[in-house]
Amino acid sequence: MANSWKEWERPLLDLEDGVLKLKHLAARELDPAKKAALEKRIEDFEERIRSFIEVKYSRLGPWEEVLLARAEPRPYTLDYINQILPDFRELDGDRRFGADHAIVAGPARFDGQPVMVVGHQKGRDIKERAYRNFAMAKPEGYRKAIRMFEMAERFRMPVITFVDTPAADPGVESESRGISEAIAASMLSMFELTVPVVSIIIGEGGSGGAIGIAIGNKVLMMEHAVYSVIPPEGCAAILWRDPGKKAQAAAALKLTSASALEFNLVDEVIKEPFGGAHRNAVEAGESIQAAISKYMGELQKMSPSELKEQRYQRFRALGIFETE
Amino acid sequence: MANSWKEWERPLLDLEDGVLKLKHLAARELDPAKKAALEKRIEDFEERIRSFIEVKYSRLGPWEEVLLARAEPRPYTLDYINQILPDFRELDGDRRFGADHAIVAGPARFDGQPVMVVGHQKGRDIKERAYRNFAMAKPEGYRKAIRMFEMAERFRMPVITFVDTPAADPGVESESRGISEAIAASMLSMFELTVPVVSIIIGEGGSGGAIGIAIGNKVLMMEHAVYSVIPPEGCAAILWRDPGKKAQAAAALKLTSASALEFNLVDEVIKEPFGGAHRNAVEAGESIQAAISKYMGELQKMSPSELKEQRYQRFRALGIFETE
Amino acid sequence: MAKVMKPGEANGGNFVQCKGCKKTLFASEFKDNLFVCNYCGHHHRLTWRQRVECTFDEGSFKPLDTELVSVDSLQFPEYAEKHTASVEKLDQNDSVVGGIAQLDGIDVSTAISDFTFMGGSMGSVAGEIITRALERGAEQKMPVIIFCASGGARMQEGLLSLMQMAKTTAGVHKCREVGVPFIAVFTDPTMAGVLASYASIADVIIAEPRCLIGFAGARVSKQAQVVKAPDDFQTAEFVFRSGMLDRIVERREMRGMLTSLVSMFGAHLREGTNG
Amino acid sequence: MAKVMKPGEANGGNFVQCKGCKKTLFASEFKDNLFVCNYCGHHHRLTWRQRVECTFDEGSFKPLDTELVSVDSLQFPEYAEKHTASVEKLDQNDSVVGGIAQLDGIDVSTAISDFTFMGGSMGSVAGEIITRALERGAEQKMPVIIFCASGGARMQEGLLSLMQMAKTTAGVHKCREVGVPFIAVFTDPTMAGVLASYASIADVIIAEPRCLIGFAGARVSKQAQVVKAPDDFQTAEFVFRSGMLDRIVERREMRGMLTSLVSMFGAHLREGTNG
Ligand SMILES: [Zn+2]
Ligand SMILES: [Zn+2]
Repeated sequence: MANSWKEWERPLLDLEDGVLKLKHLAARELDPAKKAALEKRIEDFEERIRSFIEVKYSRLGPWEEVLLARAEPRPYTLDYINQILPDFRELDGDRRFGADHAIVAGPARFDGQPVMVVGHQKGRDIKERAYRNFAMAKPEGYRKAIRMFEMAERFRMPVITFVDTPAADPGVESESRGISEAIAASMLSMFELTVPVVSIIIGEGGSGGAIGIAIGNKVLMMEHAVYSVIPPEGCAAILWRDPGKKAQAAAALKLTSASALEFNLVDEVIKEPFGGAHRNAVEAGESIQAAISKYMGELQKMSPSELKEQRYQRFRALGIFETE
Repeated sequence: MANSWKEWERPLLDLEDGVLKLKHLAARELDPAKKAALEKRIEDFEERIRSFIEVKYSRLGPWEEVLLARAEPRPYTLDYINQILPDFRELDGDRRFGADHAIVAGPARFDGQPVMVVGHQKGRDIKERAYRNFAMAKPEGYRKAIRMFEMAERFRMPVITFVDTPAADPGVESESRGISEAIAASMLSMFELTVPVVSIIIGEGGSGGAIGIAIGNKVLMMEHAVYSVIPPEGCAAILWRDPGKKAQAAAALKLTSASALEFNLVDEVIKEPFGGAHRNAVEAGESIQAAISKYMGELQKMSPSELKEQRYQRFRALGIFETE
Repeated sequence: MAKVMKPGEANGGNFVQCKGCKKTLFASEFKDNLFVCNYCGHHHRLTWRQRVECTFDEGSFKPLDTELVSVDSLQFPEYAEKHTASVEKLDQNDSVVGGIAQLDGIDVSTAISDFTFMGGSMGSVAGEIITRALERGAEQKMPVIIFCASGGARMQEGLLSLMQMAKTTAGVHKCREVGVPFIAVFTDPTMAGVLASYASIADVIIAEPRCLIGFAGARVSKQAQVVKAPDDFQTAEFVFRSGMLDRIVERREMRGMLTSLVSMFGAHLREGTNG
Repeated sequence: MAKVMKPGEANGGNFVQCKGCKKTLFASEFKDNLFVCNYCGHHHRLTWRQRVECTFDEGSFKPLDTELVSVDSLQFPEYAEKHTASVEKLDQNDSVVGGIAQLDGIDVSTAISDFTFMGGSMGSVAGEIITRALERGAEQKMPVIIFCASGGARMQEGLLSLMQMAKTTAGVHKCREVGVPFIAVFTDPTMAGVLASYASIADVIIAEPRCLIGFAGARVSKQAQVVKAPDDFQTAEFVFRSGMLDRIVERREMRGMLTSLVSMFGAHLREGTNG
């Protein structure tokens, strides 16, 4: 069982690396025959890549979905913002304690219309990962989000949230500044909104840290994102006292987009490009844009009070139980 | 020029001390003649006290008012609460960072009706003074106050605030957690209230720290309280580069209750008992109770929107300028 | 062996051992003292039935929503067995019991979390009962009091239990909209998904002394930080200093405190009376 | 000698010395660079006229409320003389100038604080102009932008100036009620009574780099605490880290930032357009 996306995709990554090298060679090859041979080899490689992806991605288990959701080259919130939300002006500060770079937020334009954007932000290199605290927001992050939600309400702007966090920051400082209150208050402030809210789980939907900004009128989920009440490692540790049984735990937790859709916990799963969003960020962005467009269009036909009521009813209905 | 209330009242305090000792003696004296003589002396002393107070208190300058406002034995917020606001249940916490004991807050009953009370609290002994941070609230204190104002609004409770602070806490920690924002946000939340608010300056009305919780529909002021944009010491230091000229500064700043009333900045000055509130806390409490009763009675005839509008207009009108 | 009374054992004339100081206590005195040790003040965990007895006007509690039963939707390993065992052992359907009760004659909507039932964890049934208690308060204009005692969301219901955080928060939203006061009482322990949802956004939060209150398991959060945790990290006392609690109230004072609060904060709901 | 240009001097072909790095700069280049040093990036203080030129659509600014004049109600020592001297020297009535202007054609209500006039201090006139700017925005559905540059409340007007904190806050309240965005720009320095009132409760707060921002005089707050102040205490950078600012924006980017914000946040106010 692979422990990381890189490990799991290793043979595929090697092939893709090979293709790149061959293309480099082909570009500099002057002899037409040799060039043709190289191009034939490239075609072969690409065919192998295609079938490799087809096979590998048709057999994705829950644990592999976890690895994919966590994959470093996956598009992050700011990648989508840069692609589909022009005029983004990042704003910051909780007006209470600090700046939190695990969540980015600010106004932008979507389909030409002003919207408010809030999303977890992971870091791609070691330095940015530290700066972003691995997208684990502290209370400051959620309180900044609340401030943005309140502005969206006052200025009648639809809200788009991107969810991509392993968890809220669980440290001593987070606790002492009320991370629990911050998450709950953020959810509460989203329930109070009378503007349309679309939330998209784009990568890791990690527990309270995720749902803290995921109270949408519509909640969408990328095909290879995961959404879970507890990380599989933690679940395995509790259940079998063995964090190594994370694949079993991932299966038990039903954390895939397919399961979330099956239980009606998300409204739509956004199909990812062939081989995952990390293979074609632009196409992934376009799919997200299309999905947001569609749902924003629906939501904007509703009145402010209908929007609040629909959001309430949407979450109010979640849960499965029987009546004796 | 006296530097403290104790210094200024020294001769008077000595006389009062003398009376106490004589009374003690008289109580134990069995010989009727000697007892009568003692009682005569007590009467003489008390007469001297009365005339001493009459003279001294009729010639109060602004600086003496500052000393009186700061006098340690003056009744503090909790003294008034204990006397006139039964069922007080202290609540705490800003839900953000910490507990702040420079401000006390919670529901209580006034004239039988539930009200929300918020007030600065000084400490009487060294230990309590440290615990109360000399009634200099940090951001946490004002954010607790905001939470109480919001509850008062939701639960339709009139608000009573007691103002008694030298200033908001000016320390590095206060700044780093946004003391300015906290004060301004507290004022803003008071402007948003649609329930009656009565604020009473009971001792020191120190600058932003004071006005942060003093946005009442009616603002009352105890006779020997002061209310100022800057402490006289600070003003003297800026104006004459000599903090020692604090008496001149106190005069220049027009910080007495009489001046505040003259400029229409407070709605009523509550007369203090003979010799100051510290000589008869119960009578002072009764006067406050009567004043609050009167104004609450008036305010409760107004609709929620009228209350908000009246409070807005009250503060909107403050300021003196001419038109060219 | 250390043993805390179970429901119904209190009148058996047994002795019990305090979980705090390990001293032996007379069961009858212990019960009269509301299950608080009179040597060390340790507040022992209560079952929901004990909580009702310690808190509300005698005989005023009426359980509601007792017809709701859990479903093992995920077919989660060992869940059905564990759940069934708890149901049979404790004679209750799930970890939270909802209902209405009175405090000095004032009607309140309530829900009581019981740690003895699967660690008080919040799954679909618990979330539904809590949400209904909040909605009932909002609709019938009764103050809401919820007693929390929970390790957090119920892992065995997966994402469904995460959604209970949102659902119960939605319930609080309904109370806010109509000005119905919501008081949360944190008892040992109040953790994770329960703390990070409806519990922390109560209008007033009262905790029992020294109870455990935290977002992450203490192990996790101590690992996660360079900052040293204070000795009383994740206790009510620490959480109070952090500004998250209104008061720490001893159990013997709790009824009085709650009565006073619902009387004053709920006065505007009781038309024609003056509170 | 260090000297920052005064209005009208910029075209004289003089040299000026940077207040930051002390280097000598060509006045014309300095002006083209919006009075920012191109060696060290020091943002020099601006008069209100310079601020207007650096910010709004050319010729769009219309001053309002210029008829308001100060009254020495307290007969405060030296106040009348100081005030008169400033009025004569600077050809303006007080420390704040209000009006309406445009950003890329979008109408905004504005007020600009000028530190050169008695330290930008806020007395009755400044408070009235700021409040009117906020009210004008609220009534006419225009976004409000206020440039702060002030040592705080004007001591010489005593309690009347403290009341301006409340009055300007009331103005912000009016904007909030009707959903009119209010943007505050903190410039060097933004202090005390101004910071602790309308300025800190703006919807968006933008600061110029390295400007001084603080509640207490740095001396006071450093004395008052056992906690050591960081080296950049009370600078924009410190205040940003403390979560009180949305952004630190260089002067050359300021117009673009403000235009973008009023365009997006004010879109709902401009009926029939799409922002
Ligand atoms: Zn014990
Ligand atoms: Zn320079």
